This record gives sequence, C-alpha cells and structure tokens, in this order.
Amino acid sequence: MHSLIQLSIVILLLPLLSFVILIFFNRRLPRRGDFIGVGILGTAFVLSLYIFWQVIVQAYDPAFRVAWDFTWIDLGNVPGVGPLKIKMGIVIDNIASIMLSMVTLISFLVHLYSTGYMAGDKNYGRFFAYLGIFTFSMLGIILSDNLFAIYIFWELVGLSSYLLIGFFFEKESAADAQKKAFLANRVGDIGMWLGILILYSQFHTFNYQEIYANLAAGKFALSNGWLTAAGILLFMGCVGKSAQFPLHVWLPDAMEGPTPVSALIHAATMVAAGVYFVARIFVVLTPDALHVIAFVGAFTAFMAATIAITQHDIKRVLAYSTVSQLGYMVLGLGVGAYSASLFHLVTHAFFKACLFLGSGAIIHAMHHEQDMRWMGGLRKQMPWTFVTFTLATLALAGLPLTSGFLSKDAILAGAIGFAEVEGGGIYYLIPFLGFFSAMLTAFYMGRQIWLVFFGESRTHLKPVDDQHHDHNAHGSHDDDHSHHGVHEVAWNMRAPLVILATLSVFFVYSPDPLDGAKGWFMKMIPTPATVVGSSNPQQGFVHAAVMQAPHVESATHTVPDPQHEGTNPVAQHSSAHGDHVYSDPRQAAIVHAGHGAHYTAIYISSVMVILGIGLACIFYVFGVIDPAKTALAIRPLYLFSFNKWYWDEIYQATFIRGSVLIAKMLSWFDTHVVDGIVNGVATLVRKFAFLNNSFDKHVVDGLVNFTAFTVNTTGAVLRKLQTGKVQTYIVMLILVVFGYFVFYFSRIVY
Amino acid sequence: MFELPSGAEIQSIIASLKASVGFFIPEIYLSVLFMLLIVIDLVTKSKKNILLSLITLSGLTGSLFFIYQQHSLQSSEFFFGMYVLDEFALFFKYFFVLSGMLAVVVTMADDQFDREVKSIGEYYALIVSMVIGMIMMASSQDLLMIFLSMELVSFTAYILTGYFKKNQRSSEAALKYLIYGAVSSGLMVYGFSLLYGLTAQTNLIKIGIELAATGADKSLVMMLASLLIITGFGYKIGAVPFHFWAPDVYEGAPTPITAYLSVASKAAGFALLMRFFYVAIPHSTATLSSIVGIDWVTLLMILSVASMIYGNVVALWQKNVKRLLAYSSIAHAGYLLLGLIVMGKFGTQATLFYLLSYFLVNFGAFYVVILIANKTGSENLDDYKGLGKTMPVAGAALTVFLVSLVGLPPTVGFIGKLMIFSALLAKGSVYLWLAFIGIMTSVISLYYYMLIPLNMYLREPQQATGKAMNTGIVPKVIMSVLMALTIYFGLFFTSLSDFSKYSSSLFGIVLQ
Amino acid sequence: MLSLIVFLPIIAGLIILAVPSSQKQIIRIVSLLAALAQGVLAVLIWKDYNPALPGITAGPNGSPLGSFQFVERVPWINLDLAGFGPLNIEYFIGVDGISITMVILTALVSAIGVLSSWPIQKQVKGYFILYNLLATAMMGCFVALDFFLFYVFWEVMLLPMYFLIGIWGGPNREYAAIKFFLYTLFGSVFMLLVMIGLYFSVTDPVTGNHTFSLVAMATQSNYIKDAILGPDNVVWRYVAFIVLFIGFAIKVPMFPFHTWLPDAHVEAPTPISVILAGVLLKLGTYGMIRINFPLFPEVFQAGMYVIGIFGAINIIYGAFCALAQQDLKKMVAYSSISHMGYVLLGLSAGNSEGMVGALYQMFNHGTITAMLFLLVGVIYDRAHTRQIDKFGGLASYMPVYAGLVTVAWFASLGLPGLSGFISEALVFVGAFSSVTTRYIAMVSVLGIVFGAAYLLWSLQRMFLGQRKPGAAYDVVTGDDGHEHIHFHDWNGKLDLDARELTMLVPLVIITIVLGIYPMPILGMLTASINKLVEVLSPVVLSQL
Amino acid sequence: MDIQQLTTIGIYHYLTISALLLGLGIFAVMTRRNAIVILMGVELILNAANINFLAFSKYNGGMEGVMFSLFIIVIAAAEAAIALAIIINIYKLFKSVDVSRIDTMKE
Repeated sequence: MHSLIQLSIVILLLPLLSFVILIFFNRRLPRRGDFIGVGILGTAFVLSLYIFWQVIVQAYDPAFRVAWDFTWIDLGNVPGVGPLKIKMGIVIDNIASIMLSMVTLISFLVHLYSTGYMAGDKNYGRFFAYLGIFTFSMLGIILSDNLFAIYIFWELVGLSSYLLIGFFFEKESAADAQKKAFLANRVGDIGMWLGILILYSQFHTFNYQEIYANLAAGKFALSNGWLTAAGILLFMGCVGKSAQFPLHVWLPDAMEGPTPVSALIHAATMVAAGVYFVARIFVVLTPDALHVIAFVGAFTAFMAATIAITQHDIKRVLAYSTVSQLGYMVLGLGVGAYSASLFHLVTHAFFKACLFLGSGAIIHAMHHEQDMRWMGGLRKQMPWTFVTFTLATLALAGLPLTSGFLSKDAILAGAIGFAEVEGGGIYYLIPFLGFFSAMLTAFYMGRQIWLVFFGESRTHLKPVDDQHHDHNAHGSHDDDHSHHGVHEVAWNMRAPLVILATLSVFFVYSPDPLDGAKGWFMKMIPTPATVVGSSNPQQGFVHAAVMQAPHVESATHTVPDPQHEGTNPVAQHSSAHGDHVYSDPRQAAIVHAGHGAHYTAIYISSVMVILGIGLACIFYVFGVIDPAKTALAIRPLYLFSFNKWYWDEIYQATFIRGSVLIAKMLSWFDTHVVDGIVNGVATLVRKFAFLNNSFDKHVVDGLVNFTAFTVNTTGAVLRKLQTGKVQTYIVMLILVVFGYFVFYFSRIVY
Repeated sequence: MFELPSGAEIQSIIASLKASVGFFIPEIYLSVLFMLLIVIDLVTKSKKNILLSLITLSGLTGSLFFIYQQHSLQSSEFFFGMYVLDEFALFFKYFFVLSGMLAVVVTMADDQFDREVKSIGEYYALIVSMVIGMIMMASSQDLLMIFLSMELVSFTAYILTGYFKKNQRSSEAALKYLIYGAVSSGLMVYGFSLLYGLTAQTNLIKIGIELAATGADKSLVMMLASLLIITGFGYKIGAVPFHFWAPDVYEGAPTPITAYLSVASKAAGFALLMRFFYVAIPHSTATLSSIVGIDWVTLLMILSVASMIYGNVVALWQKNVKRLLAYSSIAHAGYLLLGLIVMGKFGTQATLFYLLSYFLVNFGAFYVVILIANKTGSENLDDYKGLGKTMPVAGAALTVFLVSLVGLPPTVGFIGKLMIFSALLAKGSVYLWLAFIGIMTSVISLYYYMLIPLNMYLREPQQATGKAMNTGIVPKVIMSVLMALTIYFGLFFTSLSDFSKYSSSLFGIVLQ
Repeated sequence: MLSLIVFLPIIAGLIILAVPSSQKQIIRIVSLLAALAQGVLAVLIWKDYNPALPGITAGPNGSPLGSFQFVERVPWINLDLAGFGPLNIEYFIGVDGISITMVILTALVSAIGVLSSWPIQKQVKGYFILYNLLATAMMGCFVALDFFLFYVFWEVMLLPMYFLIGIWGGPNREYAAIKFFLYTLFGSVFMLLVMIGLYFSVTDPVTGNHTFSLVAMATQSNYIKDAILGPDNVVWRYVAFIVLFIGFAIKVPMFPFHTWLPDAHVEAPTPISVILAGVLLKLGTYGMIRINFPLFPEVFQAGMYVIGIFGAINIIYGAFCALAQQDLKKMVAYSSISHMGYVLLGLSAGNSEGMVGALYQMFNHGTITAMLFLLVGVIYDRAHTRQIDKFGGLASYMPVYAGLVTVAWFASLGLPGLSGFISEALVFVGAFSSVTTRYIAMVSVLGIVFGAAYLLWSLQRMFLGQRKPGAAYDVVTGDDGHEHIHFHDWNGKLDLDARELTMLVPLVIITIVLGIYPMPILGMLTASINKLVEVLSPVVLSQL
Repeated sequence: MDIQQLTTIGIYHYLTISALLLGLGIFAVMTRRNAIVILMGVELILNAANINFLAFSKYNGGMEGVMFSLFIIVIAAAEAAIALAIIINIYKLFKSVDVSRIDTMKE
C-alpha cells in the first residue's frame, strides 16, 4: 500500500475518532472535549498538508494518481457474470489532495472558531462531535474511488448536515429546515442513484476507472440516450447537494444552523461536493448532458443573484450568493471549463468561509442579530472583522488581484469559448447570464458591506417585540450573553478570519494577477479527456470510444490511435498551449476558444463588477437613489426577488401538499376499500345477525371478508329451512327425492 | 304353494347354522350382556349407580376380546350370505364398541341424569343393544338384514333420545326423530322392494351381479329405487338434504346420546352405505349410469358438497354449542362422503381414518361440553365467557378438539383431512374442485369453531365469578388423555392409518 | 443440534407447565434461559457453517448431504396408502445459506422478545407457554426441508399467535386476532392442496418413492411428466404457483392482502409485534424462496415482473400510508409493508444481486423493525398513548431514547453505514440490472424519498421543537433548576432503563456492524443464492 | 278360493295398488297434523312395500320377499309401540299431539 494511501486513511479516520469520543464522552471531558476536536482536526490538516506537499509540489505531475482498494462485498461466482466483487477503495490525485487540505484546513479553522462562537451552548460537546462526523464523510467523498462509496458518504454528509442544521432543534424553524434539507437532498440522490445503477447495470462495477475504461472500450450496450440520461441523473446528485435549481430551496433555510456550520458545510465544503462529484464523472458526460448542466448552472447563478439583492438577513444574502457561485462552478463544468470551475470551487471555499465566519463574528457580537437593517457602523467596533470581510467580499465580487477574479474569469472565458464553439445563438445566453450575475454579485455585496459596516448603528430602530421574539427563538442558547456593547471577537474567532482572508489573494494561486491559467492550480488540474465522444455526427460514438483517454488506465492503451500522430491540427494547436492532447476535437476546440476569449472575459467582467459596485454606491453610499423608493417603483419585481421567486410557495403547494394529500387518500383507500371491501358488507351482515354484535364485528375483510359475507347471508337464508316443524322436514324430504327423480328422469328420457 | 324341504336339506341347513354361529360370538355375547343389564337393573332398583356403569363398561371391554378373536377367522359370509365377517366389519365392531364405552363414560360424567332419570339400567341396556344393531349394520350383506339392523338402531336411538321424559326438548327431539326416521326408512324399504323386484335377489353380491348383467334396460325403476334407498342411508348419515332431523335431535337429546349419535350411528350409516355402494352397485364397468339408472357418484357428490356448504355455513349462526356441533357433524358427513366418492381402496382408507379421528375428537368435545354444562348449567356460547381462566384444563382440551375439528396440524383431524384430500387428488385433477370446496368450507368452519375459544379466553365473564370451577380429578385425566391422543395421532398416525388400510377390504369385492 | 435449537423453547414450555402460575419470575427466567441457549446454539451453528456449500437442491450424489448442512433426516411416517403406494414423511431438517440467516435472526429476535415480555403481568404462565410454542414453530419453519414438516410448523404458528394477540392485545384485539387467523389460514389451506399435488408429482431419485422432500422437489427432473403438477400439466403448475404465492404473500404481506398487518400490530403487545414483524413476515418471503420459486422456476420466469410490480406497489403504497398515520405503531407497521416491498422487488429481479439484497433485507428488516417496535413500546409504556401529536420536544428530556430512536429511524430509512442501506442498495442494483424489472426499479426508487419523509416527519413531531399543548406529559422544573418531564402514572425511570437498553443496544450494534461490514451475513448467502439463480433458469442469465 | 283365478291378474295390478298405497301414505304423512295419523301414513308406506315384496316373490320365485314382508310387519308393530309411547309422553308435556305445535327447537 502506498504510503500516501496509509496517510490518507489515517486522515479519513481521525475525524471519525473525534466523533466517537465526543458523542459518548463529551460530558465527562473537561471543556466538553472541544480541544479533542480541534486537536484532531489540526493533526489531520498537518497530515493532509504533507500529502499536498508530496503530490503537488514534489510530484508536480498533472496525471499523478495513486489508488488502492479492497473487496468489501464478495458476491461469489454469479451466474452469467462470473466472480463479482464490490470493492471499496481510495484514490489520491491532484484534485483530491488539494480538496483534502482545503477541507481539513477549513474544518480545523471552523472547529477553532466554534470554541468561541458556541461557547456555553448546552450541547457544546455534541456540536464538535457532529463536526467530526461531517468532516469524516466529506473526506470520504473526496477520497473514494468508486460511485458506491461516494454515494455512501454523500448520504452521510447529508446526515451530518441534517444534524447540524437542526442543532437548535427546539426551534421549529430549525427542525423544518433540517427536514427540508434532507428531503431535498434525497430527491437529488434518487437521480444520482439511478445514474449509478445505469452504469453498474452495464459493467457490474462501481469503480470510476473501470467504468471509464469499459465506456471507452465501447462496452456500453444501451443506447446513447441512456448514457446522456445517466449523466443528467448523476448530475441530479449535484443539483441536490450543490443547491442548484430546482432543488436550491433548502440551502437558504439551512442557515438556521449555527453560523460556523453554515461556513463549513453550506458554503465551503459540502455544497461544493456536488461540483467535485460532477468533476469526477466529467468524462462520462455526453455533450447533451453537458448542455443541460451548463444551462442549469447559468440559470441558478442568475436567479440566486437576483434574490440576494433584496434579502435583509445577512446570512441569507451570503447563502444566495453561495448558490449563485455554485451556479458558476456548475456552469463552468457544463461549458467544459473543467479546471476553471474546480479552481473557483477552491477559491470560493476560502473566501466564502471567511465571509460566513465574519458574519458569524458580527452576529455573535450583535447578540444574534442577523438582520442587516438593524446593523451598521460596525467597522469601528470590529476592525479585524471589517478588513477580512471586505477582502473576502472583493474576492467574491471578483475584483482583480483577488483569487475570485482568477477563477471566475477563467469560467466566464470558458463560457464564451463554449458559446463560440457551439455556434452562438442561444448558447450566448450562458456567458451573458454569467456576466450579468457578476454585476449583481458586486452589487449585493457592496450593499451588504455598506449596510453592515458603514453608516450609523441602527440597532435602536428594531421593533422591541421583534427583538424579544428573536431572543426567545434561541431558547437557552444565548442566555449567557448579557447585553453589553458590541466589541471585536476573541482571537480564536479572529485567527480563522485572517487566515482565510489571506488565502483569497491572487498570489497564492498564480504569479500573474490576471491569468489563473499560469498558476500551478490549473496546470495541475487539466481537463480530462472525455470517453463518450462528441455529438458531431461525423464523429460517432464508437469512433470516439476507441480514442485514447490519456490518464485512464484502460485496455484501450494498446489501441493504435490514428489521431495521435500530430496530424490533428486541433490537437497540435491545443498542445501548443502546454495542455495535454485532447482526443475529442470538441473539447479541444472549447478549451482553445476559451483561451482565445480570456482577455475579452477580463474586460467585460471588470466592467460589470465596477458597474455593480458603482450601483451599490449610488444606492447606499451616496444615497442618490433611495432603495426604498426604487423598491416601490418596481414593486412586482422587488417582491418577486424578495420572495425568492416564490419557489417555496410553489413547492409547498404542489409537491408537499400533493404527497400529503395522496398519502391521506391512499390511507383512506386502505382502511375503507382494501381493508373493507366488506367492512360495508360487514354492516349489512350485522343487520342479519341475531347474536350480540360482537359476532359479526369479526367478519373479516378483503377476500375472506367477501366470502364471510356471502357465507353469512346464505347461512342466514338456509337456516330458515330449519323451521322446527317436523312436517316441513318431511315435505322437503319428499320434494328433494321427487326433484332428483324428475331431474334424472329428464336426463334419461331426453 | 311350496313343498317342505327334505331331511337332507334340513340337515345341511342346521350344519351351516352351526358353522355360522362360530362367526357370531361377539354379537351373542353382547346380547347376553344386554339381558344381563336388564336383569341387574331389575334387581338393583337404584338411581344412576356406578355399579351398572362399571358392569356395562367391563362388559363392552370383554366384547373387545371376542372381536379380537375374530381376526383369526377367514373373512367370509355366513347365515346363508345374510351376514359377513371381514376386516371392514371388524373395524366397525371395534369402533362401535369403543364408542359405546365412551358413551357410558360420558354419561357417567353428566349430572343431568341424576336430575332427570329414575333408573339408569335400561339406558345402558339400550346403549348396548344399539351397539349390537350397529355392528349388524356394518356386517349385514342382505337387504333384509340391513333393514332389520337399521330399525334396531333407530328404535333404540328414538328411545334414548327421549330418555329424559320430563324434558320437553328431549321428547320433542324423540318425536321428530321418530317421524322423520320412520318415513325415510319406510321409503327406503319401498326402494328395497323395487330393487328386489328388479333383481329377484336380496343378497348384495347377487344383486350386484344381477345388475351388472341386466340393470341397464330397467333403468327407470332402478333410478327410483336408488333414490329411495339413498333417502334411507342419507337420513342415517345425516347428510344434506336428509339432515333435517339432526340439529333438533342433537340439541334435544341427552348430550351423551348426542355424542353417541353424531359419531356412532353416523359411522354405522357410512358402513352400510359403503358396503351397499361398493358391493351392490357394480362399478367395475365403465359408467354407472349406463348400468343402473342413476349415477351414484354424482348423487354422492351433490350430497357431500351440499353437506359441507350447508353444515358449515349454517353453523356460523348457532349460539347453542350442542347445536353448533350438530351442524358441524353434518359438515363432517360431507367430508366423509368425499372419501367415498373416490370409490377406491385409498378412498375407503381415508374415510375410515377420518371416522377414527372424528370419533376421538367429537367425543372429546362433547365430553368437555358436558363438564362445562355441569358447572354452568348452560350450553350457550355466551355462558362460555371467561371459562378459560376458571376451567383451564377443560378450556385447553376443548380448544385442541376444536382445532382438530377444523383440521389444523398437529392434530389427528388434520391428518384425516389430509388423507381425504390426498385420496381425491390421487385421482388427478378430476376431483380437484371437490377438494377446493372442502378446503374453503374448512376455512369457514374455523370461524365458528374459534368462537368457542374466543369466548372462553378472549372475553371476560359477565357475572364476575372468578371462582375456579373444579371438575374433579377423573375428568381432568380423561380430558388430558383424549387431548394427548388427539395430538399424538396427529404426529404419529401410522398405526391408525395402517389399521384403516387393513380394514378397507370388503368381502366379495376387490377394490383397486 | 438443529433439533435442539428448534425444540428448546417447547421444552422450556413444558417446564413452565409444571411451574405454579404464581411463580412469575421463575417462568420468565426459564423462558429467558431457553432463548439464550437458543442464541448460543445459533452462534455455534453459525461458526461451523461452511459457506461454500450451496444448498437449495440436492448435492452431487442426489442426497442433500454435501449441499445442506446440519442435516438431520429420520423417517417419521411410513404409511402404505391403499391402492397408491407408500407415503413417506421424514423428519428432515437442515440449513443452507438462505435458512441459516433466518435461524440466526429468529434466535436473536425471540430472545429479545422474551426480554421485552418481562413487564407482562396478566396470565404470565399461559403467555410464556404460548410464546415458547410460537418460537419453536418459527424456528421449525426455517429449518424444515420436508414440505409436510414445514406445513405442520407453519400451521402450528397460527394458534399461539391468535391467543397472544387475542388475550394480551389492545382494546380491539378480538378483531385483530381473528382477522390474522382467518387471513393466514385462508392462505395456507391452499398450500395444503399444492403440497398433496406435489407429493403425487415428485419422486425421490434415490428411493424412487413419492416424497415430500423439498430438496427433491427443487430438481425438475424428479417430476413425473404427466402427474398433476408434472411438467406436462402447465396450467395446473401455474395455478399451483399462484395459489402458493398468495399463501405466502398474505404472510409477507403483499399489497392487496396486507390489511391484517396494521390491525395485528396495533393490537398486539410489544413483544408480539416484535416477533411478528421480526420473524413472521420473513416466513412469507422465505417460503417463496424455499418453495415457490425453485419448484416452479418457469412460472417464476413468467411472473417476475408481476411480482416486481407488486413489490413496487408495496414500497410506495406502504410509504404513503405510513405518511398519513397518526398512530406511531401503525406508521411502523406500514413501514414494514413498505420494506417488505423491497424484498419482493429484489426477488423479482431474479439475479444474484437482487436476491442477495432481498435476503439481506429480510435479515436487516428483522433487526431494525424489532428495534422500531421496541422503541414504540418504550414510549407507550410511559405515555399510554402512541398518538404522534401527543408528544413534541422529547429530545431535550429523554436524550438517550431520542438518540436510539434517531439511529433506528435512520436505519429504517436506509442510511449508509447502517445495515438497511446495503440491502436496499443491493435490491435496487439487482432489480435495475435485470431488464425485466428495470423500469419497476426506477419507479420504486421514489420509496427512498417517501420513506425518509414519513420517518423524519414523525421524528420532528415527536422529538424536536417544543412540548405541544395537550401532550401526554408535563414539563416540571426540578429542584436542580433543570427542566424535567413527568408522564402521568409512570413511576419508572424516565429515560431508558437497564432492561430496555439490554434489548436495544445489541440490535443497534448489529445494525451498525452489518452496515459497515455485511459479509458475516452475506458471505453465508452468496453460494446459495447463486445456486438458486442457476436453478431459476437461463432466462435471467441471458438478460444480464 | 282358487289360486288359479288370482294368478290371472298380472303383477302390474299389485304394483299399481302398492304405488297407490305409497302415494296415500306419503300424502297422509305430508298433510296430517296429528302425530298418530302420520304414523298411520307410515304404516301405509310400509304395507305398500309389503305388497311389492309379496308380488315380486310370487313372480320371481324364491321366498325372500315373503320373509321380508313378515319382518316388515313385525317391525311396523314395534315401531308403532315405541311411537305411541313417545307420543303419549309428548301429550303429557305439550298437551297436544299436533306436530306443527311442537317446534321449540328451530333454526
């Protein structure tokens, strides 16, 4: 077993250890054992940093990959398939190692931060336990080498997010939110599961590499449509987890959870897992599937941005910006800007975590005041928070010199290139939405900064009963904060902010503040070659299938590749760009066009961002236009945005009410129809009954019941024959004999 | 009009009579016992005394010895073919003697006799005479003999039914039984006369030969004859539509007699029916209807299906346990007929086995009913509430017997049903529908049988008399023994089955 | 060894019969000891079991030995049927992969059942006698390899169950009991006819006699061509299959025949619900696997998708009905219906993944549902009500209970890391891999969501949020300043007491362990299942 | 008188008469309310059988018929005895021999 693998196993299990210790013994430990959580995560981070060093810095190989697996379920010699084993395994490649250190780092910081933020909560220890199980499952997603394993950890992060969202379970709203989150994710998971099943049913394996190899070898027996379906279904998993439209509704509500949780799970890591997963299965996505993904991403980015501009709750604004940014990433994958969107994933993780922790600091300082309308003027009280928060905001808005700028522009450039390659038209909608959302992002972030940090404090403006209510809602949680003045938070909450803010500056990723492609990241994360071929008619499925997929260890290595002798101009061109050879011309073209569109993207987006910030200033800083008046002027639009496009209401009315209604109907059906085809009949029988009604109460239902009914009625009739008068008996005797006689007589005579 | 026989002929007649008597010892012995009982009753003018019961019991036990002796004898006919001795007859001899003994035991347990009856002696004598009659029914091979034995049984049955002279129901039952019985046996004997007219024979074997030869061209009369004869037999086995007497009689008669009738005289009817059906009706040749005006198998099918359905269905409505059991016994007649319809050795074996199981279980059930009636003074379902607690042993026993009546394993009743249905299915799928009806009706039967445990265990008594009703040690032992046997034979039934197979061979006919 | 494990409880029952009914504690202890001994034996059998031997059909030499294990085969009844020939019934028991898992499950569940019967005060003697009788019958069903023996055990189960529900049950117990009894009997009487028919159609290759041996019946070459259920009699074979299937489906219970289950569960006392859901329901599907399918493989082929459709209906219909329930126990009952649907679906796939999944689901459902019913019983003991809306916010006051409930609930909704997930996953994998049931599988996946829906909803309504007005308990502030709750007329420990923990913790552990590493159970299954799939025919193989 | 004259009447005369008797008997049994009259009807039925037996035994030869009829007569007598005993008892208890009134047990 490779030493890195052993190390990664240790990293994987450490958080689980912390969970086990804390869930059982936290009440027996000093400080409810928070130091255990922090310490363990610190260790995990150091170890993963070592892995990062080994993989990225030492190896410095785009195709770096070590894998290991073991047999988990052995189904023996299955008829028609042969020996069948379901394996579990670990794979470490560049992206995995990067994500590994990212997740452990943020998780560590959040642990640290929580020691301050959650101090005094009555379930303090359990909180760290939950963080532990979450980190464990998240690392599992990153490390696992097959679809089955990733599905397992997928569900597990779902669980931990369920537990953490509902951490203040005394609040009905929290309980609702956690249920909503879990169910929405389940809906996505169904799709993901079906996608997995489609692939498994063809190859009888869950392992990525084997699936890719089989696909490349053209072993996929079903139609190409099934393959597209598989892609889209798998993507549904991402839709659920990464809160893409139409399953985005759970994420804003998830802000009911403690703020560190929002930072860790619902901004930085878990929600990004969807993107990570799509990246993992990128090579099986057919162009059609990619188009769907691109449009979903673009639409989500836009919709979320429009909602974010009108929200009052500081965390909700951030939540919707998260949705929007995830939209960017998905869009990036859809348009084939693979490395760019993964890049954005990482950068976003850091600055969004920073933003959330910052907002957490603010909320903490404001005694759980979350409404930006009652904030303001905090920059003086909380300088550290102010600086870091602003820095992260700039990164989110995507101003030059920030990490966000690099990644976002790479995505947008890819979008433009994609539109060109796909032949314009409707496809230009995608970059357009992208840029427009960029402007909106800049706008609402500017608004937030201003409302929170500038101007005068508006705490006193808050209606009292509202305050009271808000106070209650937290139950015992904030009892130990007596109301004294706002002040900067302690070091253990400040340090994470600083670290994360530092990580959202450009030089961490790329020497060139304007081009992320020059950075180590995008060099280490090249776009993998597809194994499903392009949609071009002249380049059919089979043809693409036999082409070599460079870092797919598969039987097709040996296949001689006509395209590979440098005869393919596209290939040559793209290789000139220092990328590896793309077997699929479409991919190559997109990447090529993306590079071409790089500077266009920079210009447009910079303009957009400045425009956005400018607008924000016009509205809030200089007060040239009164936001309230504007809101009134475009009231329908305002309401539409403020009410989040009414998605919740729509779902409530259709799916939730619908299924509850169906449930009620079916259960009525069950008791009244299936159970008693004859409960009605039983009442009839009761009329016949001569005994105390307990008799026919027992008349059984369903089929038996029907018999019982006929039986009883016939019985009721027949017993009348027994008149008790002997003469009647005799008469009947004679009649019977006579009847028989006539019967047989007729049979003989005729 | 006819000339006297010559001396030589008389000599030979006397010789054959002498020979015949050797085959007739059990019957003679029982007749002696019968008179002995009368005499003892006359000398000891006391109320129901234990002495008579014991004498009867020991007497009947003694008869078993003589019956056992007869196994050594070659199966043959005697008294000029009027009377046969074969395994089949032996089976029923045991059967009837044992049921007679059980009837005595049950009677001893019944307190009602103390209240109702002045002298018990002739009662036992009548039981014995009924045993004799039934034995003769099982062994007779001549229309005349059949008629005589049947009437002997019937008359004793009438008297026994009405034995509680002060009791309205008892007497009413007797009257109904009498009238119904008289009419149907009258019709039967008219049928006999027609049969005699057709074949000029009264011996069943000869009749069979005669019919096989010349039955076809007289089919119309033969049809009427068969119908009338079936009437008589049907009345004896209490099968629908000749069952009307049964419920009233079973309800009105003294419970021991009810048990006795529902088991023994029904069995006697079956013995008769089987012998007549197998021997006198030639079924070796292809289609019965082509020979004898009427298709006996179809006729029996109708009887059996009607009995199974009617008995079980109407039983659902009974609230008097004795009456409920009466209807159930009608239903069981239907199941028994199924085995007859198969009309082969297997079928006979199944029927005999079923009779054995029914014998055991039904007596058990009635025994418990009597014990309960002794304590509660009632046979109504409602008065059974909560008996499971107050009379645990009785409750358990009754439950086991009822389960066996339903035909659930591991009880002997289940094996009985199993045998019957196996016999049907062994014929392939032709009789499957009969088996189906049998199955369905037995599901229905579960319902009303279970009403009794339901009342005993699942319900609380209305008047809260939590006092345990002690039945005494002897009844407990008897119940436990019967219960144990019911289950034992349900698990290890080889002996019973082999016995019934051994007994399923009749004289003068080879069943395949 | 097997005989011992089968008849231990009934021996205990006989001992109890001798104990005076006043000695309640002795009676309980005797039964407990018997159950524990059973468990020990089960473990021993498990230890000595050789997973390589397939079972299902006879071994290479035509005798069950070398295929089945722990075989005990003694002639039981040898009759000579007049005019037909010998009737041989054997006391013939043995286990293969399919039955041994069920044996272990039965031992486990009946032991836990005894523990949870501890509080029962009414007619303890009778109760435990019936309980032990039931335990023997269940165990017997799973090891019987002779159809007659199987049928006897099968029917013997009914009566004790009838009384256990009818005497110790809830207010509406009479109805539930008689309903259960009639329903099941209705199913099994037809089995009787089929059994006889099979007997006439099958001969033992070794002796040449007709036989009740299921092992012989599982080999098609042992059938007499023109017999009533022989290969030529296609129609009757179909009829027999359907009739048998209905008989078993009633026990499962499958959709139109399920209505006895909610009533039975709601009325039955907790331990009986545990037994009922934990073991009895498995008998239905076990019967299908052991008898229905291998005896009529071609009919199974024809009917696979029908079974699949019924499975899907069970899954979704059960989930919806559960969603609508107010009574917690009824909800769990419907969830059983839904979960047994997965078993049906997996079986209908007819390939190894599906069938292994189905078997494993049977085992897991046994443990998980036992856990659910025990937990329901716990709260019912305290609050004397099961109405979901009579609770709320319990998690704050009964943390241990709430924690266990959460584990059980999530196990039931198939959370990875808990055993239920693996079986459901395998079921879907199988059902989807088989062309016949692919689309059915796609529909049934909805069950995952609705399963989560009703479980989470009930969890929220009972344990999260605040105490509801009109709840079954009061919130009082104890002298230590903390809030406590007080149930009316409940003086026991508020949170779980030692007995309840000893019942629940083992189940939780099993659920988690088998969820992480399923091979201890799966390893025993695979050989038999692969064999079964072969027996079930080439048609499936071609579809893979 | 002379047997030869009798024999000129064919068997069908006898059968007809017996059939008539049977019919009468059945009619009586079905219609009469008085238990005793019903019994007389039964006697008629039995005697119809008697006539049959005698006639057949005459025309088929052999004595079985004659024997049979003798026994039937005896049986009939015995039956009558028992019947009367029971009916008297009934009259004691019900103060009537009307069978249609004697129906305490039914259904």
